[in-house]
Amino acid sequence: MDFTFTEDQLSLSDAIHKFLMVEAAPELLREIWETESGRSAEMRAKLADQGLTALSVPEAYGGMGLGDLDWVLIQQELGYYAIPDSLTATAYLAVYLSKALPEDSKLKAHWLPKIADGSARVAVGHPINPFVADAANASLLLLWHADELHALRPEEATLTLNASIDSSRRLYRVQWTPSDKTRVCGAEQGRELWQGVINRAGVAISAQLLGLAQRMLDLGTDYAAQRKQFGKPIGSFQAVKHHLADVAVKIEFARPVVQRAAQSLATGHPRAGLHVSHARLVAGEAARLAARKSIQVHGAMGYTWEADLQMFMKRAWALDATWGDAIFHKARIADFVLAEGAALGPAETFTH
Amino acid sequence: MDFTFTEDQLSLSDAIHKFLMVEAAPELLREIWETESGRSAEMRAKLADQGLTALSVPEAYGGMGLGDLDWVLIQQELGYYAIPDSLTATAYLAVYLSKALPEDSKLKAHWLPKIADGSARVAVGHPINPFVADAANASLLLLWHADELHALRPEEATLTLNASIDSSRRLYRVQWTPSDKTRVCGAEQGRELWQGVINRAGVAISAQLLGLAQRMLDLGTDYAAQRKQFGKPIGSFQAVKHHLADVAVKIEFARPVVQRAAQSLATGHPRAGLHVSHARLVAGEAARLAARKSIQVHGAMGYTWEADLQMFMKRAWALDATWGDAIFHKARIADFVLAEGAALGPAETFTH
Amino acid sequence: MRLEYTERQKKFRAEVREWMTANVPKQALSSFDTQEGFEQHRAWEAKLHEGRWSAVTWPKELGGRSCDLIDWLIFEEEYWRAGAPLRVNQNGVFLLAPTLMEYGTDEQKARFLPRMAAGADIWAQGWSEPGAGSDMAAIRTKAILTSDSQGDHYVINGQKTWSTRAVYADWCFGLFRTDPDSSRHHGLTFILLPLNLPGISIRPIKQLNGLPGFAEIFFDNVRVPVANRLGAEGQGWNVAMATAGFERGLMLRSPARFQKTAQNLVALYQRHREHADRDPSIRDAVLKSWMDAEAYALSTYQTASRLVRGGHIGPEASTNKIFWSELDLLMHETAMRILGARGELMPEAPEAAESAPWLDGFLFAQAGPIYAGSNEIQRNIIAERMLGLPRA
Amino acid sequence: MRLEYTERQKKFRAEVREWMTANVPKQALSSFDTQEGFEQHRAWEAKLHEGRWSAVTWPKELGGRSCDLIDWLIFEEEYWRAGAPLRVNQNGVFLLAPTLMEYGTDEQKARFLPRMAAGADIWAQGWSEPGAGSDMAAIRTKAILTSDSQGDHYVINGQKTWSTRAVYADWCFGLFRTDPDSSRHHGLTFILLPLNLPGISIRPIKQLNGLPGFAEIFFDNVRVPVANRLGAEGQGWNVAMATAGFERGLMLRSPARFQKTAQNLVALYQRHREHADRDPSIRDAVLKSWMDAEAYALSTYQTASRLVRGGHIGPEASTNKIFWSELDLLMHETAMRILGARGELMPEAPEAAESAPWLDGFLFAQAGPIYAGSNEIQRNIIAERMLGLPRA
Repeated sequence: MDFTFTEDQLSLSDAIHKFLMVEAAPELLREIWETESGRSAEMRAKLADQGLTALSVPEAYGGMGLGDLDWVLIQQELGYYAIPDSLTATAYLAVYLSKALPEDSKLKAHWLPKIADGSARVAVGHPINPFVADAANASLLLLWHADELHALRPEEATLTLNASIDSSRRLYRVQWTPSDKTRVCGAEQGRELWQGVINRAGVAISAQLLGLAQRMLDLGTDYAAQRKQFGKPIGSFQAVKHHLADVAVKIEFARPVVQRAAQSLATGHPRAGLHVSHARLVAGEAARLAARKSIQVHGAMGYTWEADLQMFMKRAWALDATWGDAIFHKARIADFVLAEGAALGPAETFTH
Repeated sequence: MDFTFTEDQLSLSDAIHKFLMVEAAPELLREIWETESGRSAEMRAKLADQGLTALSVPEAYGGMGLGDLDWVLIQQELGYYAIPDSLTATAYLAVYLSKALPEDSKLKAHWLPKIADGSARVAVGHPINPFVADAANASLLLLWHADELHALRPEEATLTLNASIDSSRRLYRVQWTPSDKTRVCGAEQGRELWQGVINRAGVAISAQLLGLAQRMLDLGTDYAAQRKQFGKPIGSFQAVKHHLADVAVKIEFARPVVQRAAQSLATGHPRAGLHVSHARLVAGEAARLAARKSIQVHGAMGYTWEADLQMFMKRAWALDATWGDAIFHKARIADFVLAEGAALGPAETFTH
Repeated sequence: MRLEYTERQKKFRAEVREWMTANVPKQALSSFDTQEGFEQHRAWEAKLHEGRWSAVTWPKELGGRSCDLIDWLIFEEEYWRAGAPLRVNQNGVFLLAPTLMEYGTDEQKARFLPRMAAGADIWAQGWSEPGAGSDMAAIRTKAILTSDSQGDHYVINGQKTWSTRAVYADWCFGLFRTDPDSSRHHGLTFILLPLNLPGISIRPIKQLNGLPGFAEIFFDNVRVPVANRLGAEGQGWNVAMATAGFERGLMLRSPARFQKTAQNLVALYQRHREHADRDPSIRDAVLKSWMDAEAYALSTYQTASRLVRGGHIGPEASTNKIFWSELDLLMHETAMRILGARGELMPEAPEAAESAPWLDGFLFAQAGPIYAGSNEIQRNIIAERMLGLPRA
Repeated sequence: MRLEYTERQKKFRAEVREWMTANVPKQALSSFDTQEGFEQHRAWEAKLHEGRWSAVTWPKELGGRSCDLIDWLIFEEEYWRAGAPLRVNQNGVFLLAPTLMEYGTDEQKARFLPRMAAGADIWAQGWSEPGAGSDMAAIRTKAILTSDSQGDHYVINGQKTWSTRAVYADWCFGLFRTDPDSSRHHGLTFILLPLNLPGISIRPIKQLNGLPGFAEIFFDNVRVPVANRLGAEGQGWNVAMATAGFERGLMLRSPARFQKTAQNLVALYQRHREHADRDPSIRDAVLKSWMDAEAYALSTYQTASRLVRGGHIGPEASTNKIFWSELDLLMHETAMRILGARGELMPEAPEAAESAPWLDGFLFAQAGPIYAGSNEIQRNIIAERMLGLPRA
């Protein structure tokens, strides 16, 4: 029993943190949000340079062969900096799907190296989401159909933009016709694979929400320490302090839940789905509270487009409802807790 | 449209407020709580002197002939002073039941004058409550059976004490055998009567909870203004101020709901039951919040038997669950709001 | 107590309902934070004025109907029930006008009120400054009384911010420091001025939704005739407090608005009930929303009844602000939770028809606990003035 | 990261489980706030000691098992799983002992720890004073170092209050002002003393449930040998802070306790589900209770893992106190809501079997956000020390 990360894991995420602090300043985010695609080739190249596109691609395909647990710390950083890139869908979800395919799969041989070197963008679509993020901008679409996995080029589908308040993603309604040509994997294997995608997306989102919550807390804290009213920093007023302390409490108790969910995926824990839903709920709550309290501390400034806070709030609100909204995840909790003979109570936290 | 009380109504409740301030000090409550019956003949005599036992007894039977709306202000005062007396069951609920009986009813002729002059105590039992409060101490029991109304003497039933944390009421499990002799009114009339009792008990409890909430707020405020920590009154700390301000907000918005429910009963509004359940929920919430915040402001002192606060908290917690707990009342709200074609929205607040 | 409407009140309601049914635009107007939408809303104000509905609580001779507060509540209920547009001249009709009626000269009333009622002048407010938000007494923008050949006038220099409607509005009212040696609440004067004066420049501030709902106003030697002063020189704080009282208290937020939202929320929940019921907190929040909107209406009717009988609003008005702003957040957050992954769609998205009004309301609800005196300030007021706790 | 137990840990768990199954009293003990219950609990401590379970984290030579924190968590899980009694010597074993081990002399350790482990000495704490609650540095009770023919000793005068367990306990530890000219955190000394010394009088304080869970201790020229001082003269604040840190942080509240309550709450809900589901907020609170208890366990395992690897607890320990105290309130409030009209029954009521433990826990939960540093103080600590916001 050891609930700590390795030195390697910590120093990788620390390096990414420091890198993004320089390379993903809010001014740059604003610029990328304003572009038509919402994507930046420069940003993508830098992420690839850092090895992030290759993180979980097997070494045989030019990657680093790391896993779910490595990703979770990275995802916290991607959230903290609200990185506008389809990195998670491409380098985490699509890689997870591709890895499961047979060694002779063309998809695997063709795309994994391109993902690893940063040259491919993949969009992943499942009916749990009404829209597919960044479909128009993708080199490849991996889509669900009747539990099967299909692969096609964006040009083979009809894409209708449905703009989001979170400009770091472009959402599309995707209409397409499944065929033998597009099918990559049948329903039997696909069923489990898609569950794996939902859960991995869930952990990635939870970790990003944690990072976003921390960022909004930091923005609120900085603002409160500087902004003066009635002759002193508003951060010296107890009401402001307690608003921010409440956020810190939420984050503190969401973090281990999220990190455990990642480990459950990494080890194939039979209750991984439960752990992911728990993570989604607490991380979402932390992010929503951080948004609410941070805007409150910012006062009218927080309600503007000019304050950086707005980008992080919008990203948090939007992200929290994708790959299963809170209702979906609450229902998964209920299904477990209220089942007859559920393994509840002390001594059951780490049982199988 | 006029949502105000008359001068007469206000000055009566004001007089009762001033009277109880002198006659129902916390030290006296403690003494009465310690007695075996939990009742005081002196207290009862004083309440009768003030006309409270006669309040809604018809003038023909020696009473004042007042109604539901007059009671609601009085009930707030009874709550504020946590009066340990079966006044509500006797002088409000039992009177309501008796008044509905035919003019030649023995019950009516015999008991209404005794209620008016303060010499009778009546306990009222309905299966919505598992226990009957103050049954052993009553001169008369009015009990539900299959929607009928039955009247009997306590000696005709087997009473088992189930002590409550709220020592201002003594609860009994009542076992008895209904018979033609005990039946006072059949199911047809009884059904509506018992609904009327539940709703009147509901308004009385709501108003008492409002009074209790206000008392707990006042106790917390007084304590916070006097108690010093870190060299100043704790009431000057923003966290303490905001705790108490939150209670004030809850009370402020519960009061009109409770008072409207009383008026709906007085005028026989077809949605009176809905209004009562709304009142129960908001008044219960105000009282529970007041208890929580007041004990928090009191610090360790609030956790003691010595601080007066405990009596008001216990009374509030207990009362809030009688004559239908919050679950029962929430369900009545849901039945209305979620019904097809429900009259919701602006312009419907005072429709029928 | 009588919780039924009189025959006169019922007739009044019927009259409002009839007019609204006939006149409320079938198509929603564009946001008044766009130039196009602003003019649409100005036209709607003129239309309201034609029907004598633009300022029902004003005296008849000023274009109103001398409605008492109960009538006003009835009017608002019918207004929201009909789905009529937001009021672009709220700053003028609801906030400035009562102050003008109390402190204005006859000339000022005649000059400003009729045009305000007709939508000819739309008003912005100018309270806050960069260093004076919640702490409004920290105002520094100077208006120095000067005499020259053109008569007495103020010369204004400085900056206002968070000025709602100022991007497109015609006039602005606000507090200015006329005694440069004064501090805090002293030496302030209430001044009205057109926003097209030389020396004024306006920088729109974009809100969360990307539209410029407020602005910074820069004053560079702006000359304003002394006739534009409301109330006495140096008495601005008292004059303004009357307005702020209206803003905090009863007038700003009629219950009908929240009851309409609660009703819409119930309908949204019913449409998505199968999904939503998998998380029991949704249903509970829907029920609470209806109950709280109803409680807010009851409280407002009770306060209005008291005022009609000659009562006054005290510090308990601060409880209103807290209650409605938290209710508004609850309702919009609940709606967003029901909408799930569709909630994030921008109004222009093809599939946003159901969700876009909720997203817009959700963003706006974020401002509720902040503006018109933050909820922290309101809680201080409740604790100190209503409960009597000591100041820090 | 490895979230599975080692074989050794599994064997340890099995050993605890076996012993608890064999030894946990079938019948619940009386409350340790009664004389009878106190002695029952003392006997239980002795029994635990026999099995070498009374202080598993202590070194083996002192009667412990040198368990690390993970073992301790396993022990606690099995302890609560088995429904074993509350620990009457918690003040001693969990709060004082770590401080004694760090600051005590060898003589002191030998003198106090074995008797503590055996339940021979039950300890009370003496932090608060009438004017020093949340503001502990305001302590005024004096302990003046004096020399006479019987050697060096302190003469103590003053009063302690909120001293938990003091009504029946044998010993007490606390902070006293040894430098009468000092103020605040300076000039305080940590002293251990038996409660039967001449000059000590104890006034029980009844709690909400009517039992004397704490007491006032009055000191009238009480002589305490200087050998009873823990740490250096005047260094009491630092010594005490170590203890307070344990109290606030990891040690006071093991997650197993809350997980057991959450499990019981789910069972209570299941028994009353038909009624409870009419109010959807109940079900939601039940689910949240389980999730939060689980989150608290995960957080504790993570902290324990970090400490096992040599890490330290910082101001984030203040988040623990807030989290578990609010969770405990939520769970007990929810249970009371489910129990409805039966919730109010006193333990002695014939029909109180199901509800009485919940009422008792509900009353106790009220103290959670107050004691061991109120939650307001904890939020200040988080804001100032964890987030770095300026002090008022």
